Amino acid sequence: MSGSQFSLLDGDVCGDERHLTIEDYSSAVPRWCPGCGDHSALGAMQRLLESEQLKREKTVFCSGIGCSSRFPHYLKTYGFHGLHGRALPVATGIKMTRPDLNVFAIMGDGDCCSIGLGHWLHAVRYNVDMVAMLLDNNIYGLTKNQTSPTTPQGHKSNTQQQGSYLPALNPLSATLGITNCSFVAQTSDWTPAHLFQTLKAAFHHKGFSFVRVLQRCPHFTAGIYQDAVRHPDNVELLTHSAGICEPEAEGLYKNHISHDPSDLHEARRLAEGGNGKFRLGLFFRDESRPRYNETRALPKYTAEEKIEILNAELDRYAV
Amino acid sequence: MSGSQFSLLDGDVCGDERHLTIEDYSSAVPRWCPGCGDHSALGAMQRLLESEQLKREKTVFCSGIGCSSRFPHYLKTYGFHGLHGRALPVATGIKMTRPDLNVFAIMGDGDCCSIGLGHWLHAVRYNVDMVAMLLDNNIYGLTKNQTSPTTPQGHKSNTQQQGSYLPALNPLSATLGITNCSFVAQTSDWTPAHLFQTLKAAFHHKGFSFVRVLQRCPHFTAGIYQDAVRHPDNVELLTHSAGICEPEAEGLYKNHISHDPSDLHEARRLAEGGNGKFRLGLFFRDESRPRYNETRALPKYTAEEKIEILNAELDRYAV
Amino acid sequence: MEPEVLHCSEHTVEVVSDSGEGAQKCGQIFGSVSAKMGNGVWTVEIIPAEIQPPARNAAGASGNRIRIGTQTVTNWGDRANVVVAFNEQVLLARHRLEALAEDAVIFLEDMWEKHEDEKVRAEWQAGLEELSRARYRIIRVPMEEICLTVVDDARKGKNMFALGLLCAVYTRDMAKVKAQIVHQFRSKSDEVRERNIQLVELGVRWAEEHLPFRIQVPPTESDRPMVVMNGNEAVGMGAMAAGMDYMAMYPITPATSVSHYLAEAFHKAGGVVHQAEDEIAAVGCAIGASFAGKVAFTVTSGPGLALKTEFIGLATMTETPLVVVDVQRGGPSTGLPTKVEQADLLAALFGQPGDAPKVIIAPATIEECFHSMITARRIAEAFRCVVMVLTDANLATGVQPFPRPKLDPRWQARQPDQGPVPKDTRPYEWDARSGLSRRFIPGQPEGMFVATGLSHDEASRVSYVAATNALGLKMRSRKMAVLSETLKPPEVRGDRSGDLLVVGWGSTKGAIEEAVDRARAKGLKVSSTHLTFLAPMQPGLKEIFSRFKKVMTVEINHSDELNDPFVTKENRRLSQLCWLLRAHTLVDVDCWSRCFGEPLRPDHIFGGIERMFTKGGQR
Amino acid sequence: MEPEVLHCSEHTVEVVSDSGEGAQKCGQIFGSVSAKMGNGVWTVEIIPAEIQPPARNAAGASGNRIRIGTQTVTNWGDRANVVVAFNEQVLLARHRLEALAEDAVIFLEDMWEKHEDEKVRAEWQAGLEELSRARYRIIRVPMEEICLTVVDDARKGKNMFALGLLCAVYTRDMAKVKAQIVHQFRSKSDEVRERNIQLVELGVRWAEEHLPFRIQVPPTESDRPMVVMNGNEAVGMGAMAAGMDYMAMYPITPATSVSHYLAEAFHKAGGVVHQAEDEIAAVGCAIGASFAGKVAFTVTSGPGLALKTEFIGLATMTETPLVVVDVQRGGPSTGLPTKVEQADLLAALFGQPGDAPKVIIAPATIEECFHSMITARRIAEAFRCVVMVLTDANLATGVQPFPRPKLDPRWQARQPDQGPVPKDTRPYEWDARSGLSRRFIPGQPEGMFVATGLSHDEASRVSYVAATNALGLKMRSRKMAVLSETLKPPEVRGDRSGDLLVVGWGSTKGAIEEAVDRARAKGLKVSSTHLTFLAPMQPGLKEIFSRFKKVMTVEINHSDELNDPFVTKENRRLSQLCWLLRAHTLVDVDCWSRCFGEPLRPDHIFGGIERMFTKGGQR
Ligand SMILES: Cc1ncc(C[n+]2csc(CCOP(=O)(O)OP(=O)(O)O)c2C)c(N)n1
Ligand SMILES: Cc1ncc(C[n+]2csc(CCOP(=O)(O)OP(=O)(O)O)c2C)c(N)n1
Ligand code: SF4
Ligand code: SF4
Ligand SMILES: [Mg+2]
Ligand SMILES: [Mg+2]
Repeated sequence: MSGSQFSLLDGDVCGDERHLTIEDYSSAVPRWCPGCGDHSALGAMQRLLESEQLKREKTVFCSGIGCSSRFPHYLKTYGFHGLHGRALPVATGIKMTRPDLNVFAIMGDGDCCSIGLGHWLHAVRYNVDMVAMLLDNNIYGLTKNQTSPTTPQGHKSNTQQQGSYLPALNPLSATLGITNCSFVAQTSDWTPAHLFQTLKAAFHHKGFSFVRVLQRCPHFTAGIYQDAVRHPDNVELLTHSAGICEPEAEGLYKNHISHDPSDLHEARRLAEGGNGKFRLGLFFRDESRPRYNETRALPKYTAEEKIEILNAELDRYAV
Repeated sequence: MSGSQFSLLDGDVCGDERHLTIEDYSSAVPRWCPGCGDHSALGAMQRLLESEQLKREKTVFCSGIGCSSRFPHYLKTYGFHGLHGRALPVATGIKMTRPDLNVFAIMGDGDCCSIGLGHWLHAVRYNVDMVAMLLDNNIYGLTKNQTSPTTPQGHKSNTQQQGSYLPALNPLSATLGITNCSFVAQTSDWTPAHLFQTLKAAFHHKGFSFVRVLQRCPHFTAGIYQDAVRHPDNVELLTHSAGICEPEAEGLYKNHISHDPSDLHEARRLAEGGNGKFRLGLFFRDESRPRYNETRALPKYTAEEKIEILNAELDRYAV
Repeated sequence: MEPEVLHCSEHTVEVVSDSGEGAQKCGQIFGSVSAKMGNGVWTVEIIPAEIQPPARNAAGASGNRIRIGTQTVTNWGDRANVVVAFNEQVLLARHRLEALAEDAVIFLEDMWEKHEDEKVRAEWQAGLEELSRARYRIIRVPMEEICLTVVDDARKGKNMFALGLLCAVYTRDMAKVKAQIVHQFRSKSDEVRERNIQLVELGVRWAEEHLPFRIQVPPTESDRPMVVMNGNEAVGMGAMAAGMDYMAMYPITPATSVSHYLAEAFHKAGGVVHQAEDEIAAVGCAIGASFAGKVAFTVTSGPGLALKTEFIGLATMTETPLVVVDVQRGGPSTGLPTKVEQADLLAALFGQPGDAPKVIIAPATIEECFHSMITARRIAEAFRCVVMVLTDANLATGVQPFPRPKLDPRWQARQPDQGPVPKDTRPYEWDARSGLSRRFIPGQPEGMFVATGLSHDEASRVSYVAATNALGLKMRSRKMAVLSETLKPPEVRGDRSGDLLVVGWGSTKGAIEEAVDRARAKGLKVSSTHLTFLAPMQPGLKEIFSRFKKVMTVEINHSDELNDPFVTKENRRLSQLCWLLRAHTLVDVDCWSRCFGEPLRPDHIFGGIERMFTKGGQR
Repeated sequence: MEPEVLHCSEHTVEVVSDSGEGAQKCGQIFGSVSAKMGNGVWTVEIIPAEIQPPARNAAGASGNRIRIGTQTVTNWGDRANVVVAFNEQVLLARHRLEALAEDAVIFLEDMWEKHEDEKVRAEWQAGLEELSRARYRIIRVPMEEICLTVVDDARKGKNMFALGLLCAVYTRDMAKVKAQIVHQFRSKSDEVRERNIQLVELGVRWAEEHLPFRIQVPPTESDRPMVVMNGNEAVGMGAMAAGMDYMAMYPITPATSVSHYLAEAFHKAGGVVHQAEDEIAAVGCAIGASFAGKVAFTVTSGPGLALKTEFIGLATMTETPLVVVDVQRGGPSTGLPTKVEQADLLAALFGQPGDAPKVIIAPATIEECFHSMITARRIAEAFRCVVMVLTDANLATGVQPFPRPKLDPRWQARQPDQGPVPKDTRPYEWDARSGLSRRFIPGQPEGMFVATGLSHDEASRVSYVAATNALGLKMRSRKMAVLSETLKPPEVRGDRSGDLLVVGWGSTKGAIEEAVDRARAKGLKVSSTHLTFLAPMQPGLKEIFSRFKKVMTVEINHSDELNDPFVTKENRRLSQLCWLLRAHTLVDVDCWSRCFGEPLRPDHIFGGIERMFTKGGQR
């Protein structure tokens, strides 16, 4: 997503002129548990804002409801902390009418994959230019420990006390199943450099960029990603010149899979996993997909021009 | 879906004993336009009921709102003609509590793929034992000609008068992207024998069987399937001993693709299409997937037994 | 012999056919031509239940009622005086609904009498038998036969023949008729247009040759420019006149045609109709667009309104301007999708869990549909609140001429402010008296804030502090008090005091006023008043009510009847406005309501008024 | 020296800590033990705003208020008499909320005074300064220091120490305390249980060595068996007692714990908690299950209720029995998720577009939470309708003992009828007087029909016929009249006539009655009444109201204040029950409401009552 070339609206002369630091992008002190992966995601996002020097007043973070959805409150940009599951419609309305804004949507796994599933997959289809980040801790955090669609089968929660009944939904496969999908990546909170690079690639992608972040929740799902955190062997990194290149992760994780992100079928195969390993990297990217916001951009008329057009319209109904 | 092995509830002694004919399964005269593909789907469904001799009182058809959702009214079974987009939650509630019933859900493409997308893909995941039929005419019929997610790009409608902005959603790919998906098939209204065989396979599948029917709507999307109807060359038939075998279609359509329905990756590749051809047949089947309704079946206690259990429960809270 | 000429100040015409035979087009053109000639006109669609109901079926009656008058016509009237029916079954449907005047003149296609299908012949026989019990003047017309001289499929031609027939009966200006045909069929071929004109001429000729009478409803001369359209078009046009250019919706009858209209009009005037994946997304997108600087709107009907409930609460809580148009249809649930009802008032007002104050406006005419959008936009923006505009299926599809609005640039929303926010102002810096606050718009430097549906303070920080929560509730509520201070009491039509005051809202205005006029003509001391603002209420109601011995509302929604089993004065469930007015004024307001899936007729309302007098009402 | 013994008939205790320090567990055990000793008890959770708020933060105060008495305790009281606080910041939070009695005894951890962090020391200093302006009796307790003699991390031990301290002060039965600890930590290791008991003993010892006083709140002897639980558990248990075994839900605070409880209990008793993908699916599944023969239920709170709006209308229209429990929280929108409010009444009643009559019950106590589920199931099934049960966050998390219900097999739903439907009966064969009809259940031979949300006739055929639509509306409405005939007028507490009648609903009952008792003790002529049925209304209200000079409601929801700017008697927005009662009785009912995200306190209500007298009220 690169919003700078649009400038629909005038008057932004007195925005951020000086170089902005991470602090300039920071707002309230985050209220997540110690060790929560959301801290890391926030850090990477602040680095992105700083490295891209995004104008704070031209940037909007939308979210739903959940621990993760507190995200916008910790950034000194515009934000819309809306309804559980409904970050994306709001973000879509913003971007459709204000292509000059940088739009981000932050969601939890209950938020995005359970109640918000319809909006999520439709947003993938609309391919409106924004970054959508799924903070996936495999559980309902804010409401205290209920099963989410991404909860591993057998994992016990307050609502499924005998263990989750179904295998976890794979958000990557689901996204890749949607026609007009244009950007799908996976990263983790414990690889902050890779997380940052992934967000950067997502931001520069023109279209709807879906980034799933494997996010640790020490409070309720401690241990779920432990295998990957402790044993780099359990991670496979997708690497490719057209993918996400991040030396730190490439050094740490020895299992590399060279994957051309333009190959949808292979992306689907890789997304499926199957060997119990966690795969990080860019699964799919296609900038040639139509972007709904562009095909539908608003022309700009003055009030007087509008009245002229409307009078012509009224003529059609004149008696 | 084969419900006969369950018999949760007593008292069904005086159900249908004699052989039932198509007429026995028919109710009101359908009110669809002449030439509407829904007629053919209804005919195939009646044939299924007849050939399986399903007890009418043990069979429930659920639907949403749309031309297609009038379906239950034309069958002499129980039915629930509910809300637009919400056939599946109702069907799920029925099957979870009454595994002895044969449950069918009938949906239109707006119904299933637009407003109902969330329920649809969650239902795929739950894998509750029922048959879900999507009557896909690529348009909103009942509300008179608005774009649906499956409307081909460029096709004009009342709401997208310059032509649909986005490529059509592929319901097969979307379904196949969902973890725990267990049965995906495609057939058409103009191949009634194949349609019947597909419904039959779907009915006998244990789990959530998703059947997409390419359905003609002469009123609003006349011509959309014309290439396939007129030129059998434009159709490719998936054939396999484990798939849907239907000699009539196999005779008519010369393009056969042998496809093992247990191969998910290949199923996804085939679902994608890409050469402008319509593919009919069984894309995927896996009966080994967990079925939510079974893991969650209700035990049966008498009122007295319940009271005993509840008294023990109250003891825990006794002062 | 010169035909006899009947002079009337108003007349009601119906054209009814099987669905697909084009009676609606015939009625529309007849109505438009009449409007263009200077007649008052009110058109109501007669809509069948199914897309394609079976032929010759009462439930499938499709067509139009057109009421024309010398003066302005404000409602669809009582019973039709002249009917053109393409078969006896659709005619029976109207007959059974008591839609036809005792002495109605009926032009009836008679090909069915000698139809090859015995069943059809029998139906015709039985039908005419049933009709013969009334005192209609039935004139048989061999429409099929005549049309077949010009077209192959008479089902595609009868409507134009019927149009010709009616135009001859009412001596319409044939040049205008032809011009209108050319306009209506502008996307069709020349050949089609010519054939249609030919068919019209056949109709005219048949009338000239066979009919010993003509009906004169003289138009009023006027040089005030007029426009003629239906309510959904007026809503769309009003939105454009208000400068609104983002509408997010999901199709639902009878609201959808607003989006059909705007999809076309926005293409010229600049704007987007976003057909979202569902109603929830639609209102969510509209809220996003409003947050980003627009005053966006969404258009829906009952079931869709239900789905928007949660987001409307969020717009209220975040004080994001939003206009929601609800084109009311029959309920509850899926109900009667194509039919009129006024039963969403309480849901609009009270639908949100928690206290969610909002503004509700109900236009009474098609002209008001236009203007209400301008008012709605302005209030939504100035008060940072949700404005609901309640129209209904009657307004949506009804067609009526009204004075052409003089478009004013000040009606238009301004481009969102992108200048920096003054130092140290906060995004909910509520004026302590009025609760009003300045709106911050993304792009404004120094304005960065996070809108939230959680309880929040003036800086939009989430706050669980008791006093902050109470303050937010108070400030959002206060805005309604402020708005109410700017409203005027409703006007009373008729004497300012009397025995009975009839109170209405929405599309029933014309019918109520006609009924009240009739009652007054009969010497009853009745007046009426009509409410435009339902929330906040217009001032002065209690005072107005106090001048009348009785007050009753007339509404198209359900109310229990007092003499029904189990129903008592205490447990009786009342009509929706009635209920509100009782709480608001403590006056023992009664109600008369009918929920028949059709607009109210003046004569029925008149009956309700009379009953109030004869039985001493239901107090 | 023997400690001084203070004798009290009731006393209120608070334990507050940072979130995660276990004050709630301490309070719960103290409450349970007190209940088991025969004291009246009412427990309310003090819930922080975030899952993990920062340490030593006023907004993070977490804990419990426990009010115990010799007699039954019906509400959380006014101000706390005794407080145990783990740091001065959480104590300040309570102080600033005016939650503490003027002469409260406060046990305060004092490790902060000498904390290594200078900032902490400064905060402590400033905090104690602020507190010193009040007249509390602050007793410093080196909790950390003492606990560290037993545990490594005192944050995990202080709560048990505090429990010991309190148990000593109130001379609780130590055998019961130990038994309760064993029960509470049954899933933990022996070691944990023993260590906790050790910590409790340390607390007891410290009290014995340092405190010159004891507080006696003597229990009442009773051999009536009692149970003690919170309202969400009571709802779950009531549902099981009613034979309901299918609950579909989506997590939402403060309703979720019903599902946590039932997920465990159904595992033993047979039943399913289905966590659906969203609230819409949840209610849809419940309706499906009910259609298939159950009386299923769903449990939610404000935002979830909003999402269920459309489906609730469908259940009404198809006459599918359904029980919806709404655990009210602060609104509008996401509002105050963990806090109490009573502002969903009008949304519950009027949320659906179209006329959707339904039944609304509001339990006032935890015991009523249990029994209301039995009533709800029975009504939903007998009347084929939706029954809404409105509880709230106060009931949900409050703990109170009540007489152990004697379970009755007749409370249980029967297995659905699977015998054939009698010949020629129809699925909506409405009794013409009562609107009641026989329910057909899939599996019943000859009963095949298609339920539909469209207007339908007695055979459930879709019908757009005017009279059919009107009949359906009438019959669905009639059922409410029938039900209302079976209801009894509410009881008046206090004199049957007087100067003021206070009307309440839901969880405020105990607090209102205590306030009214106080007012009567001061000579004011006040009585109170409490409504259980909000729709249909209980009979006799108008008559009861007529015996009092003034009537006012007391509610936890927003109402405008008359002396606020712009607010007039005419435009004032009133509390929700107040509004209903005015329309229902035409009596000029006034309201006193507070929306502070906490239960009402008797002293505040008393203030509201007094004001009504001194200012002549706001009539
Ligand atoms: C309509 C609605 N339903 C339910 C809720 C309650 N709720 C808040 S957050 C949440 C889920 C949180 O889980 P997730 O989305 O995974 O985010 P996390 O807290 O794990 O970051 C739920 C169910 C709500 N606020 N609104
Ligand atoms: C909540 C809600 N939104 C919208 C509608 C209006 N509506 C009825 S059917 C329909 C779509 C019909 O299209 P589809 O699902 O494809 O079915 P078809 O008529 O083509 O068979 C819509 C939008 C409704 N009834 N309820
Ligand atoms: S509960 Fe989990 S997701 Fe929420 S803040 Fe704590 S660690 Fe993070
Ligand atoms: S409009 Fe289309 S889908 Fe609907 S009945 Fe007619 S042909 Fe069938
Ligand atoms: Mg989560
Ligand atoms: Mg369709």
